[in-house]
Amino acid sequence: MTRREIRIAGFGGQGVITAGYVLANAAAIHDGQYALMTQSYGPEARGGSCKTDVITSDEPIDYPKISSPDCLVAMSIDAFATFVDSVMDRGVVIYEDSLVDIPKKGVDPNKKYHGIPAVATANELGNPLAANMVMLGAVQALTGVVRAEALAASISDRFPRRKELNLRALRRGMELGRLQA
Amino acid sequence: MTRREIRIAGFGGQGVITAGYVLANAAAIHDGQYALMTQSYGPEARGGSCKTDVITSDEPIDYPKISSPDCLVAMSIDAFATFVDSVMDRGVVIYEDSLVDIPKKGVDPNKKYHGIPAVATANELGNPLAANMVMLGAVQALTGVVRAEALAASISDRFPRRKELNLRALRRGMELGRLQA
Amino acid sequence: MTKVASTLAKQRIKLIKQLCKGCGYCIEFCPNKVFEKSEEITERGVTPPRIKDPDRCTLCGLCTRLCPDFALTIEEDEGDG
Amino acid sequence: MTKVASTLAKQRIKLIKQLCKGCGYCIEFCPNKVFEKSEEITERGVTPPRIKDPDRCTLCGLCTRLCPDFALTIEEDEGDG
Amino acid sequence: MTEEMEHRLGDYLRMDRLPHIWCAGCGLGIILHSYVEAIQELSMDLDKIVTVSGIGCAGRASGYVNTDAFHTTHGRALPFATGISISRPDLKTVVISGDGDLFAIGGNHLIHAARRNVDMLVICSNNFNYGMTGAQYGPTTPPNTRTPTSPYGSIENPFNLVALVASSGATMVSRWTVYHVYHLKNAIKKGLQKKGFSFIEVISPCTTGFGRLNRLTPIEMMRQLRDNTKIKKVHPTEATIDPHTEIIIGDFVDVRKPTYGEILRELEAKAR
Amino acid sequence: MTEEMEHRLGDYLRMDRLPHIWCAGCGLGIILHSYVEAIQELSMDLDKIVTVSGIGCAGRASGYVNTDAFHTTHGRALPFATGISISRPDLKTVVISGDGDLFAIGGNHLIHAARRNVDMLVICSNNFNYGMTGAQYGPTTPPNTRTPTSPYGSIENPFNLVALVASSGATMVSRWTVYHVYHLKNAIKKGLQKKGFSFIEVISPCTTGFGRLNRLTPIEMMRQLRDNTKIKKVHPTEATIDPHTEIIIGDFVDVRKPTYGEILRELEAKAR
Amino acid sequence: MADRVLTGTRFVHGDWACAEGAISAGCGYYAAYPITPATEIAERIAQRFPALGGTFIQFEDEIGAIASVIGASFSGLKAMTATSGPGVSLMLENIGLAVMTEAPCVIVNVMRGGPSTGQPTMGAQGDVMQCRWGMHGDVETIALAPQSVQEMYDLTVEAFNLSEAYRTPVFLLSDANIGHLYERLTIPRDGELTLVERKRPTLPPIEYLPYGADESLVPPMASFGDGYRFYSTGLTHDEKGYPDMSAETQDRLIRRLCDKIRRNTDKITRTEALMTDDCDVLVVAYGITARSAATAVKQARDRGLKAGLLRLVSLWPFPDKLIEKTAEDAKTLIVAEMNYGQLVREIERAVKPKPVRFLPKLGENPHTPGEILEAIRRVYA
Amino acid sequence: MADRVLTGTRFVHGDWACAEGAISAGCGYYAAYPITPATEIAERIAQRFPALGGTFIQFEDEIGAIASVIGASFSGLKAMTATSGPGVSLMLENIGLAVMTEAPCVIVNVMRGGPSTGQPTMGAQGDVMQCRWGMHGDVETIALAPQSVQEMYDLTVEAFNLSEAYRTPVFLLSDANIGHLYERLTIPRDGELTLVERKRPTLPPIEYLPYGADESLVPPMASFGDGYRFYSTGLTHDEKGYPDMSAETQDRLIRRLCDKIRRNTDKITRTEALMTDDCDVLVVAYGITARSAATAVKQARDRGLKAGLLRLVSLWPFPDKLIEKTAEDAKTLIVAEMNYGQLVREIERAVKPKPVRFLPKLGENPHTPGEILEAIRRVYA
Ligand SMILES: Cc1ncc(C[n+]2csc(CCOP(=O)(O)OP(=O)(O)O)c2C)c(N)n1
Ligand SMILES: Cc1ncc(C[n+]2csc(CCOP(=O)(O)OP(=O)(O)O)c2C)c(N)n1
Ligand code: SF4
Ligand code: SF4
Ligand code: SF4
Ligand code: SF4
Repeated sequence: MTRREIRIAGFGGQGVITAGYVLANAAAIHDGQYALMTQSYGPEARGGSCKTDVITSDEPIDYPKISSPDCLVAMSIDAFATFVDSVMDRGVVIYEDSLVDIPKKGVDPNKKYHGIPAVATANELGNPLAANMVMLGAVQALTGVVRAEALAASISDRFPRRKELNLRALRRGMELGRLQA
Repeated sequence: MTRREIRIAGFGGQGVITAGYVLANAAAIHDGQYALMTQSYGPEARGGSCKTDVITSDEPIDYPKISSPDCLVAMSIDAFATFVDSVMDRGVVIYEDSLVDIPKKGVDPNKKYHGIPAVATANELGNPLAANMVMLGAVQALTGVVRAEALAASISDRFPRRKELNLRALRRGMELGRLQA
Repeated sequence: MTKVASTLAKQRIKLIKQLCKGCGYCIEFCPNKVFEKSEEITERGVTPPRIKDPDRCTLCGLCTRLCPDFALTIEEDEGDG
Repeated sequence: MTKVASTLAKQRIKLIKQLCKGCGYCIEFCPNKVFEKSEEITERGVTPPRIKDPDRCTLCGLCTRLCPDFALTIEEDEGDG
Repeated sequence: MTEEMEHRLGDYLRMDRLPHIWCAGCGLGIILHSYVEAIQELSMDLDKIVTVSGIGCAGRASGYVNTDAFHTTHGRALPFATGISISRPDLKTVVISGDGDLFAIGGNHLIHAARRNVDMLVICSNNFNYGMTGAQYGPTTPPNTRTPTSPYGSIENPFNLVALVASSGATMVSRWTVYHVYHLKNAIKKGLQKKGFSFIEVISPCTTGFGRLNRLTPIEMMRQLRDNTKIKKVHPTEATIDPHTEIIIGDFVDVRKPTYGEILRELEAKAR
Repeated sequence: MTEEMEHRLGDYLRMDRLPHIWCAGCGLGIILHSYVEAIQELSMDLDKIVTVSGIGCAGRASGYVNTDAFHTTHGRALPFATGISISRPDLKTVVISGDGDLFAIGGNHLIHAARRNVDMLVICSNNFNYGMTGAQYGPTTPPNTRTPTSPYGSIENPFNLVALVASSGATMVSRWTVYHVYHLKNAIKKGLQKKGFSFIEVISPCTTGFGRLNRLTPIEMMRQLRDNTKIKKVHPTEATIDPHTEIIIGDFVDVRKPTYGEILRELEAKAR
Repeated sequence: MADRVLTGTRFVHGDWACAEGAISAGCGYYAAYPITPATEIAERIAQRFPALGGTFIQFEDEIGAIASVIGASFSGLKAMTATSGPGVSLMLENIGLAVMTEAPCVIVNVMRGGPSTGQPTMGAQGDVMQCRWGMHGDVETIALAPQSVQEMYDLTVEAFNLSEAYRTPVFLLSDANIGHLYERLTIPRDGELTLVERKRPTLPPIEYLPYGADESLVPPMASFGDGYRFYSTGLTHDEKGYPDMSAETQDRLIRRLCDKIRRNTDKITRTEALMTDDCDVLVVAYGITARSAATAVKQARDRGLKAGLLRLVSLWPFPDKLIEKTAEDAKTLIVAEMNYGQLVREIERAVKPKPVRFLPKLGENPHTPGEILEAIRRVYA
Repeated sequence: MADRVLTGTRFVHGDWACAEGAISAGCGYYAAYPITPATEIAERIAQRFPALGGTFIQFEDEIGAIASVIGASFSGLKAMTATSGPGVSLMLENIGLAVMTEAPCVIVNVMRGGPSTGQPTMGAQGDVMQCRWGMHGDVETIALAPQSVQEMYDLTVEAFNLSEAYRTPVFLLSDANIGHLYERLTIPRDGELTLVERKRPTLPPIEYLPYGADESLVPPMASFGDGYRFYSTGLTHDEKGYPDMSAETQDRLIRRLCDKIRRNTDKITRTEALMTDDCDVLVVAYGITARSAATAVKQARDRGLKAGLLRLVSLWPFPDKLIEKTAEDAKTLIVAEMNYGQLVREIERAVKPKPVRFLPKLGENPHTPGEILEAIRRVYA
């Protein structure tokens, strides 16, 4: 079995759920894998914490929940703090680099940490909302969970009108990821 | 077991239910018997056919329904026609005498028929609504299901203010009944 | 009803006794006092009206509409046709 | 709070940053423009206001009432007491 | 009643179900008469009318009409009728039900159906009590009335039904009584032809309920409807109602607004 | 928030539950603030107030107030509160809930509680949609609004809440907005002291729902409440409301009628 | 002030007895919406309450009635509503609220023929599963089934006692056959009745946990206005009463709510056994049906057939163990219900693989003793 | 006109798939009131219906929604509503009306944590008994439990088919875990779907008996406006549809209504068996839980433990015989449900005295495969 579990977490408004959708859709529709995605919100009505879990596999996926992700994408301090311990041994932790003090919080030598300046990169590209796609690029580069082409196709599905920007963000993310691979 | 089953039937407004109550209350409260009473109405909202069933016994009464009454009191043609066949062999059928053609409708030699001019008697007493008590008097005289004193006490319970008239009607009914006993 | 329609056919008020519940509205509200109380008690225990004075009926139809039981209706009078 | 109450105790506007959700109402609606946007992002991912000009505050209390998060309150100023 | 019986309205009624279950003198039979006569006079196609009721004495009305008809649960005639009206605009949807059914348990559906201006005619029998369950007080009972559940007199303020319905958005609002048979029939005819949420309150004697409680004979109740009523063209909020003194009756509202169904079809046309 | 935190309103709020769950800029926090400040200014005994809500974002309000408080089912705050109000007239019963809770699923209880003049204060947050479930349209949504369940624009006519409540019999009826914090607080103070069914509609921005659907920032929504409102003393039916053009606000009704509880006590006195 | 407890013997109907049972039990709040065959309970209450200071209100519907009953219960009153199947169906969401927030209250269902409007004036036992399973989510309920007018009184008192003891809604499951039946009722002297009052908090308000329970699993209950300033919600909540969406809290809460009833099944259960000690055929019945069954069993014994009757006085929580034990030596069970197969499923579950024969009865009347006797006979055939 | 059937493969959530399933099945009327986690079904329908000529209406509450669905069903349309536990609780009275008047319709319950408001955004399987027993009176219902996004589509189509075939409301019992789950969905080509249409009257209107059924027990159904001028009532009624309060009519009607489902249990029942042929331990599960159970059973086999899984795709009518037969050679059964003990009671009844171990799970998440594996292991311990 090649079950891979990726958790993306942050605040509402950061595009967390969209990132999860693009990733899972890429695997399920454009990469010949099985995939599923779940999401959950904090107690706040809107705009509080939120997270999405993506599972990919070569085989049909039975149990749909994640307990120890292979990869955590943390887009907020809160998300990092809440979930970093759940990441499995030798798992990958990708976090928003501007949250500088993150690595200080209990670095576990069994996990690989990658700070990605997703917000800054997205800002450079002219849209801070594209930080999520930067992150996805990094995930692709650092985990290989889906093929890059599948991700690109998935972005076209999800953003039929604004795909260029998002594709650029994805590519920049992949570059950033590869630098740390 | 001394289970006795009495069915009183007629139209709404004839005091059928009241008669049932007075009879059953007499047995249960003033005659040391067990007794119960049930009632039912036709499909009409109000004012259609109605009937009440009274059961008396020396012992606690389990099954509360009547299938073949020992005694039927029919205050309307309809009631007579509907229920006369249900009366058990050697049962007593007491009917409003002014419904003259009743005995013609299939007289069964195994039953005893008693036409009682209850309405006329009540009219004589000055209140047509007392016909039901005339009937009860006849029931007492013809079946002895409760003691006369118990019936009188029950009438006092039920009509604290108009008891005189009703007691008179009861007594007249008993006289009429005794004449046919 | 199998008869050939005739111009002589006359309309008249008709009481369908099986439907009457004896409310007395027809007696009370007929502007021409066509009805009166009867002594009859039907099998259903009600006292229907009696058409006292059919000739005073102007066929206004008020009674048919005020009768809550559809017991009054204006029909072709076959007997007198 | 253990201090003896002093007539010198001065009231001032206070921001409880943990409660702020960064809606910006205080900045927009303070009649005296006491607040401004900050650059800060809190742990909860919001940008709270900065009290730019506390001395312009007339203690009218509008911001405390318009703040949907109970994040602004007028308190005894202990530091300057 | 035997099926062969001839009757002027025989085509419009389920003659095999007569006599109906209502008490002697109950106004519901008169409402039913007015309704079927209105259909007859308009020569409407009986196949294209659906008559819906809730539960109660009034709710039995649908069972006597020779149209498609449905006897729903207590209070739910209006949403049921909404389901018909908006999915089958080719049919005329008519609700006949009681004041308790429509304004006690069903009150919310009423104000919302009126708000949406769902195309239907609602004929509400107001007999000032819950007839079917034995004359308990309800949202139309005059204050201080003694009923089985208000043995010391009711302590509630009644609704003014026409005011409430009008303020919720109904496009036709009338009040008549079963004594006013011609007005009533005309109002029903108007309602049958109207597009939009139309509401006719019909004051109707509950002879064994409200009548007996108030020691009134059926004839006395009808006389009250004749003597205590005043036909007036007023704003529905001014159409006051007290069965013992004065009841304002008349046609109070008649306006035209697009119905829910009409706007829905427009939207569908756009969406295609 | 830690329990030790000092706050001017610390005694009136469950500080251990802050920050509350509402979105940034949501008007509900302002309503809550006005409510507890009104209690504070009246020096009311917190032990003698019960705060009741239904379900929805607004329905969460009761959970932050440091009085006895109850979070009922969706739409049922009013009958629940009626149970308190008439059995415990020594307590002040206050309902805080949303327009959907009170006027969609709960509409019937509202008109009946108003009709009975049950002694309670109802504070209704009107944010023009169902916030909690994700900004679907409801009985207050302006026509043509696009929402998740009206993607081509809503085809329903909204209620005018103050008109409906007034015509049902409420003895105090006001409409304010969360921008008008002083008026709002005063209205609440009046309502807290009033004997009878009192109703305050509070126009409140749902920033992530109605706001985002209309592409308005929280600040823009508040500006609309400042710029599009007009304080007028009119009959509630004339208190028109369109968030995008003009909203009439003010205190519309204030009369005194015996409450349900008062009449009940009288009847009890007689019965004894 | 009028007499609360109308000590004495009278000939009355079941609904009347139920109303007096409520009054004797100390019911201070009654809200309902009229419905056949339960309306007479409201009518009696409306007559009696004003002079006693109790609050009677007729609501616009059953949903309002039950919601207000919960409000009154939290206001410190013993509270009740009465209705029939259609009304219970409407109340279920809020009965769930009463379960979740632990509001003691009594819900009387005078059953009539269903489904839907069905046979409004006629008796049935078709809502027996509904009062256990009608609410969404996991709940345990208590239900009592009177068989006589006297029990309409006695078990109404008992229903209040159980609801206060366990802080939970309790159903009195009667039917039109009993509600409208007239029989002798004896009301004991005031003071002779055992009345249970809810457990009140003993800690000062600041330490009070509205949903913190000791090993009884039943938390003490403060009332509105007592100064405890508690918060209560139908959402999943912690001991403080605050919403808490964690799985752990849900798990702890639901287990406690259900277990406080389940663990006390033996204490709550009431049954009556008639010649069950040596029976081959065990008849199980409840409510009005049990009266026919009693006659049938006696008649069977007269004919030398070893029949016995287990009458269930309480139906829920279902007494699996007790049934199993009572049926131990029986060869066959016969279950007679005025429905098309409800509690019989629970009995089957309890006693399988022992054969269980089901005797349905639909329409107005309970089984005749003859019908049950015939079924007993057939076991031997 | 827009495409009705959106043939193709997409990555979507369960609620979306359900809405498309309804559209593919020919649903022409949808009424609902928003509620988490079912609202997204309405949102998708609202998006899609206008161009297809379907009627979507958002009601003032769930009671109105279901009443209107019945009205639309009798107007000749395939009709549906979707809600969650609290909404179903409110709908029950009128679902009873649909049963009694035999209105085909589909009721989707995307379950969430209960009782009461509970855990509104989280999955659960707590309403399984409710959809069978929640209505007053005797009814039989049909319920299907999807385990995946694909099945949200497939079983919605199936639900419509069953409801039209048997003239009865059919429940689709999903939960938040599936409704909000995103997975691959493949919609077949239009015309590849088997769709069942209701049986229409063949007799002329004058001879039509709206409630007269042949041996199928399912009467042909005319629609409003077809010229049949039928009358229908929630009261007990005869073949003509007319109210008839006699015990005989009630008996005949209730038996027919229940038997038309009961007798077809074998035809209606859908299950999936995984390695049940030779198993010692038979795990029974449904919905999302069955997915964990499948993993657990495979893991058990990997470890040499002879486990098998019986997945119930349809829950009601309950397939006693099939369960008994499947469990024949098993020594122990394990039932895993996201509740505190519901369908397990039915399974116990079916297989007793065979031991049944119950694995409850309360709170957001389904059982982990590990939890079920552990239970399997313990059977051997
Ligand atoms: C859910 C439910 N609650 C209560 C009832 C009992 N019930 C039947 S009719 C009725 C009231 C009828 O009053 P109204 O609508 O005014 O009609 P009327 O009988 O006076 O014509 C009631 C309360 C019911 N059938 N269903
Ligand atoms: C019986 C029931 N139906 C539906 C819901 C779902 N629901 C929760 S809150 C809500 C609407 C809230 O709208 P509103 O009252 O306006 O409050 P807001 O969230 O906008 O403050 C709905 C439909 C529910 N909880 N219970
Ligand atoms: S109005 Fe009709 S029902 Fe009344 S008495 Fe006259 S005929 Fe009979
Ligand atoms: S008003 Fe309050 S929440 Fe909004 S920015 Fe200012 S302090 Fe923060
Ligand atoms: S009870 Fe009243 S409303 Fe019902 S049929 Fe009789 S008179 Fe009419
Ligand atoms: S969704 Fe709307 S109403 Fe709810 S908390 Fe957010 S802004 Fe407020």
